[in-house]
Amino acid sequence: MADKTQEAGSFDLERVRELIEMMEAHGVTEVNLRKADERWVLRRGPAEVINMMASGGYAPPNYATAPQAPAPQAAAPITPAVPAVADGPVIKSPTVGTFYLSPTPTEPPFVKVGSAVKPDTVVCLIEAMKVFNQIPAEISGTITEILVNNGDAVEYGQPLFRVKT
Amino acid sequence: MADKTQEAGSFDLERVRELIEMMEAHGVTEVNLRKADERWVLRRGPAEVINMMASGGYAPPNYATAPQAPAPQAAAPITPAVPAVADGPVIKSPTVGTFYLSPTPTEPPFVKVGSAVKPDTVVCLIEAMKVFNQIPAEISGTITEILVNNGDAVEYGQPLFRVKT
Amino acid sequence: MFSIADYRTRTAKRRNYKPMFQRILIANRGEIALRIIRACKELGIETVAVFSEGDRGAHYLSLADDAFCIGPAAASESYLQIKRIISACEVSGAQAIHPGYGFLSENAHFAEVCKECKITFIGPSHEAMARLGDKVTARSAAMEAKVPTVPGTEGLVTDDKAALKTAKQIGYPILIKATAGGGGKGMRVARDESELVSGLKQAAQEAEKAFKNAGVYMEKYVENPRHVEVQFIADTHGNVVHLWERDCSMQRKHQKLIEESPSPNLPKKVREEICAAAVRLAKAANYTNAGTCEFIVDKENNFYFIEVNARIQVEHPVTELVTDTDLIQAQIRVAAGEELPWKQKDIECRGHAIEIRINAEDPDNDFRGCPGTITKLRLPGGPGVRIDSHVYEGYRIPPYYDSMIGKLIVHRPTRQAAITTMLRALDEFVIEGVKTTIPLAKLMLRDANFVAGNVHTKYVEQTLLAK
Amino acid sequence: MFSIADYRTRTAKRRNYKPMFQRILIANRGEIALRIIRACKELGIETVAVFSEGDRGAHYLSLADDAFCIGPAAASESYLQIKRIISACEVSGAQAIHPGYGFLSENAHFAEVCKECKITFIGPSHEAMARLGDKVTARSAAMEAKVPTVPGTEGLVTDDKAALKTAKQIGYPILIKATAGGGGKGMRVARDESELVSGLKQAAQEAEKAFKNAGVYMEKYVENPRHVEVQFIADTHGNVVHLWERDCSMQRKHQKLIEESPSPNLPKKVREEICAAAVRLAKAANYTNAGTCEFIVDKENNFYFIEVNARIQVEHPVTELVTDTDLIQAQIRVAAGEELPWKQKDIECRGHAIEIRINAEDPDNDFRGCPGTITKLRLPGGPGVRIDSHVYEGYRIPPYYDSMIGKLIVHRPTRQAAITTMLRALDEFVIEGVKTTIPLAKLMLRDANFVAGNVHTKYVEQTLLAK
Repeated sequence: MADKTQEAGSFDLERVRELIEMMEAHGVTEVNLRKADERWVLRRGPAEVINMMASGGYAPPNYATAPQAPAPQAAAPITPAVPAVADGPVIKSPTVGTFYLSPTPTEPPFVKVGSAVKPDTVVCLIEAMKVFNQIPAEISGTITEILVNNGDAVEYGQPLFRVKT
Repeated sequence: MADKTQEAGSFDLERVRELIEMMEAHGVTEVNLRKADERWVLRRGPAEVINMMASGGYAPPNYATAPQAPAPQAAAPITPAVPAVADGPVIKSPTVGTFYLSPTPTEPPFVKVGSAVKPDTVVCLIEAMKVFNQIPAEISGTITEILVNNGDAVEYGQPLFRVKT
Repeated sequence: MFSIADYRTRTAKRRNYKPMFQRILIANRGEIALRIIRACKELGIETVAVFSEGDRGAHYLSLADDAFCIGPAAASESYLQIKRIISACEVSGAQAIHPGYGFLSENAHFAEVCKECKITFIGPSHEAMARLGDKVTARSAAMEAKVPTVPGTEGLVTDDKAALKTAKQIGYPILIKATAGGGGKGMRVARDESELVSGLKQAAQEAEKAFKNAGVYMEKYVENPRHVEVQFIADTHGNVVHLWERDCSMQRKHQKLIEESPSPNLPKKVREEICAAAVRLAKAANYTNAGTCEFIVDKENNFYFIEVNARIQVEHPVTELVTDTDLIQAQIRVAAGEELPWKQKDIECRGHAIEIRINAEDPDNDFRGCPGTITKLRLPGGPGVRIDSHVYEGYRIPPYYDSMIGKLIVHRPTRQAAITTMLRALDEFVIEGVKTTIPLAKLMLRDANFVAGNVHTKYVEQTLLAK
Repeated sequence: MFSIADYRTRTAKRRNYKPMFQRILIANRGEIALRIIRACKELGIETVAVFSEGDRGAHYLSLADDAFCIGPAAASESYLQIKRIISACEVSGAQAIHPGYGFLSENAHFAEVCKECKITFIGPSHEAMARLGDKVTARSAAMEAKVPTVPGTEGLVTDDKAALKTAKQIGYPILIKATAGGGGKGMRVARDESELVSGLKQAAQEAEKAFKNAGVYMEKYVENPRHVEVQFIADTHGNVVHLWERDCSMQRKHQKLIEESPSPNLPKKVREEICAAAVRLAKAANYTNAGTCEFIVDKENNFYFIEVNARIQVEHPVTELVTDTDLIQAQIRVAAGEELPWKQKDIECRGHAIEIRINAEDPDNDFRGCPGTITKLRLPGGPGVRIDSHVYEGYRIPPYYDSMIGKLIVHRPTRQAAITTMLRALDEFVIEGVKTTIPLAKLMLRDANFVAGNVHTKYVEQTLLAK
């Protein structure tokens, strides 16, 4: 097969694989071979190093993981659900207070799933210090999910609605 | 196979492997070879990384560095020189005490660099609790280096002589 | 509009509370937030933490029973946001707020808002705070209470002309201070008329920027004084006790570096007089809860009233150690209406305590703040050592707030033993990833003049760091 | 052969020493090695650590001025190697050895070897240790000193026949104990003759294995007693003082889990009597340095002498906290020939101290040891909390030694407050990577009978863990 691929003027992936396995087995991070018009460059870093880089931050590589570790745990109980932040735009709470979907308990809610909103559409009330603040959507789109329940306490930056734009 | 691949105008991975093993054995991190139009560059991970892996142990990956980190530092003042351990066999101290190269200050030393030793050859005295213990080589070979000075305090397991077998 | 009552159910819990609080909101961050959480846990009170996005994920937040994000990292948008903090208190059902030190702790308006919202502010009444928290009115209060004060202007400086006139009467050097100030902000020393004019301008600008209050006043500048302050606490039943004094003469740019109790070389008679003076002032001002009366003491042990800190202070642990008390717990009890747990005669001062503030600052680069991640931490321990700190290996020090990452406090039978233990503890203290003031601390504790108790508030800058 | 003098220069430093030591070798590991390093640093004494390959790289070793590896991980090949330890002492120029607890601390032969080598053993003379360290001779010493003892055999058990006869006189249940024992090894309770015969055999085997001394003796088994022990210290000038008592009734398989001082519910009169008895015994035995006299106390507060621990103990910090003393420093001072720094009247017992041993054991799996790496550590702190521990985040607990990784000690004005603070501290204590006894500690501290001080040495096994 080797010859065949050589003739084909293409690369012998089997031998590249062999080289990579060699690098891995011996903790080699770079191989750069040149001969005539042929050149191979292979680079790798030990898994740990790659992780470190990934989770980089300011911390020096060999500690990069430690600083990250506590955060998620400690934050868990007090961080708004991460997935919400993850998929698509959300309307976040601009303050701390009590979340209300309707102007009064007896009236219909400002918005429902499926409601179209414009930036100035009022989507809910947040009561803080006996004052009911009308919260505008600030984006245009369609409400796809309501992330908190009527009467819930919400904190600053907490996602309230998910919106499809 | 070597020749064949040479003819094939490609690289001799066997010789690359040989080179890599050489690098690993001696803790070499980079090799940069050039000849005519041929050039080889090989790099291996930073020593720390290799050490980490080597001494990895029970620690989960994201903490692998932390447990190790203190060790080198804390151990530094009290650990026998690492290189000594690294290359080739050494004769280690079987106890704690004071190291003496000669039976008395006025007599010639038991061994010098270049001396041939057999397992039962006395290579030094270690004085502990006023008792002078004769220390046998316990291996055969030639003394290539004396790693402590006459009159030094030596600890258990401390390399005393390097030997070429 | 419509009836608010419809929606009031969830805060009912807060309304009908029993004598002692069930829930307290902590309007602060870092080590003092943790200190208050500890006190509440020991009193069986639930805690509500509030935090900025800059502190999200800090371990101490997980020790609170509840935690609310109240804004972005900037303090002005979070820890100083009265509305959001009150709202967090209401939605979390907390009945009281402990403000810690700094931030809103001496903001009389905040204390007043708490009262209006039927939330107990754990500190003095807003009236007492307004009177004693403001340096000018505090000064006249001190005079009425026969507490010696530094000669100076009766009120705020209005114009340069009047200022120059007064200065001539008092005599130079003159100290210019911001009426709303603290921590040295808005302070200037003027040794002649030209310095006075420029100093007044700079101080006013600095004060406006720092406290949104440009009011400044002047007083005689007592050269090379010691800083001695008296801890006191008052309940709502008219009982006031002092917990002896602290000496904080080791300062750099008006920032305390070492605090200790008792004050070295202060005669027993003077200690008793200065403590009695503080109690007189607290009673006269109808003060409640914990406070500190700050004095400067000259070479002849004359003491002059400087100001009242109407809050708990960073250095409260040294007093707790020598008097075997828990000041944060006491603050909470008296705020809940309980009587003080002690009479004056119960407050003995035993042994000697010293506190070192560990700041993430670079002593080799003009003490520039050193935010970053703590990559390695080995805390000291063993006999006589107390640590109040919220940091840990892997903690990232946010760049938005003050640089103090913890306090190392020791308590031993004698001052000499305390110094020895502190040096031992500092030698054990390993912190990597950020620069800290630990090297300066060692330098200070080994300094012959400090050991002899022969220092003043300018000693560190003029002598120690000048070396 | 030739003159040793040729080679003696390097040990000269050790020979011509001043009254106080310049260098002390610490023949121990872990938290107690660190504790001794701390005491030496505060006395201005250099330290020499010795360590096995199992402890290489531990942080506390870097706090010593010098450190020597003395053998492989197995204690028998390192921390119990008298020759290597003495040799390390000689080559390092140390003038004294502190043995800590366990290992060689109660080995009279080691103390004797030190003396022969002109090294000061920081502990009692080998004669006093031999007499009081051995339970049988200690017992007769106690009788001579009019210290009440539990009725039992006068000497070692020779043959089963004699043993059965004596047992009949004493009356069952009978407790079989190893004469060289400690920590419950070689102990058996026999409730009838058959149990006695088998128990004697097992105890002897266990003792031989653990202490290379198969000698066992018998005594009346006092059912459900409290464990009360008295800390005392004697100088070489005939002064002996006690530092009040500790209660260690919370045990599991004779291993102490909680130690506190003072002992709850022990009448003042009994406290004074039991402490006086300990001092009588120490004086009678011509004892020097620190020691502990252990008693069992029955429901009627009758106390019986059990044994003397001729060394410092794990739980010494609770005594240090209530008496405001430093026992390790005092040990070193009296070993150097100084007089005791206190008279008996100086030793007041103030407030209440509790110690929890944190062991790397799995409470859910019969307390199996849990060696491994500490992947996350958040130590408690703040008021009233003392931590004596050598571990840190990333520390790998070696599997070769006992499982204790630290001690959490609190000191508060009252027992109730101490329990509250301890629970608060335990709630803050985060340790990941290994299982620990922290959950058991919380269970014990919340237990109504413990809180009421209504427990005995079998309570944890028979009631708490049986629940």
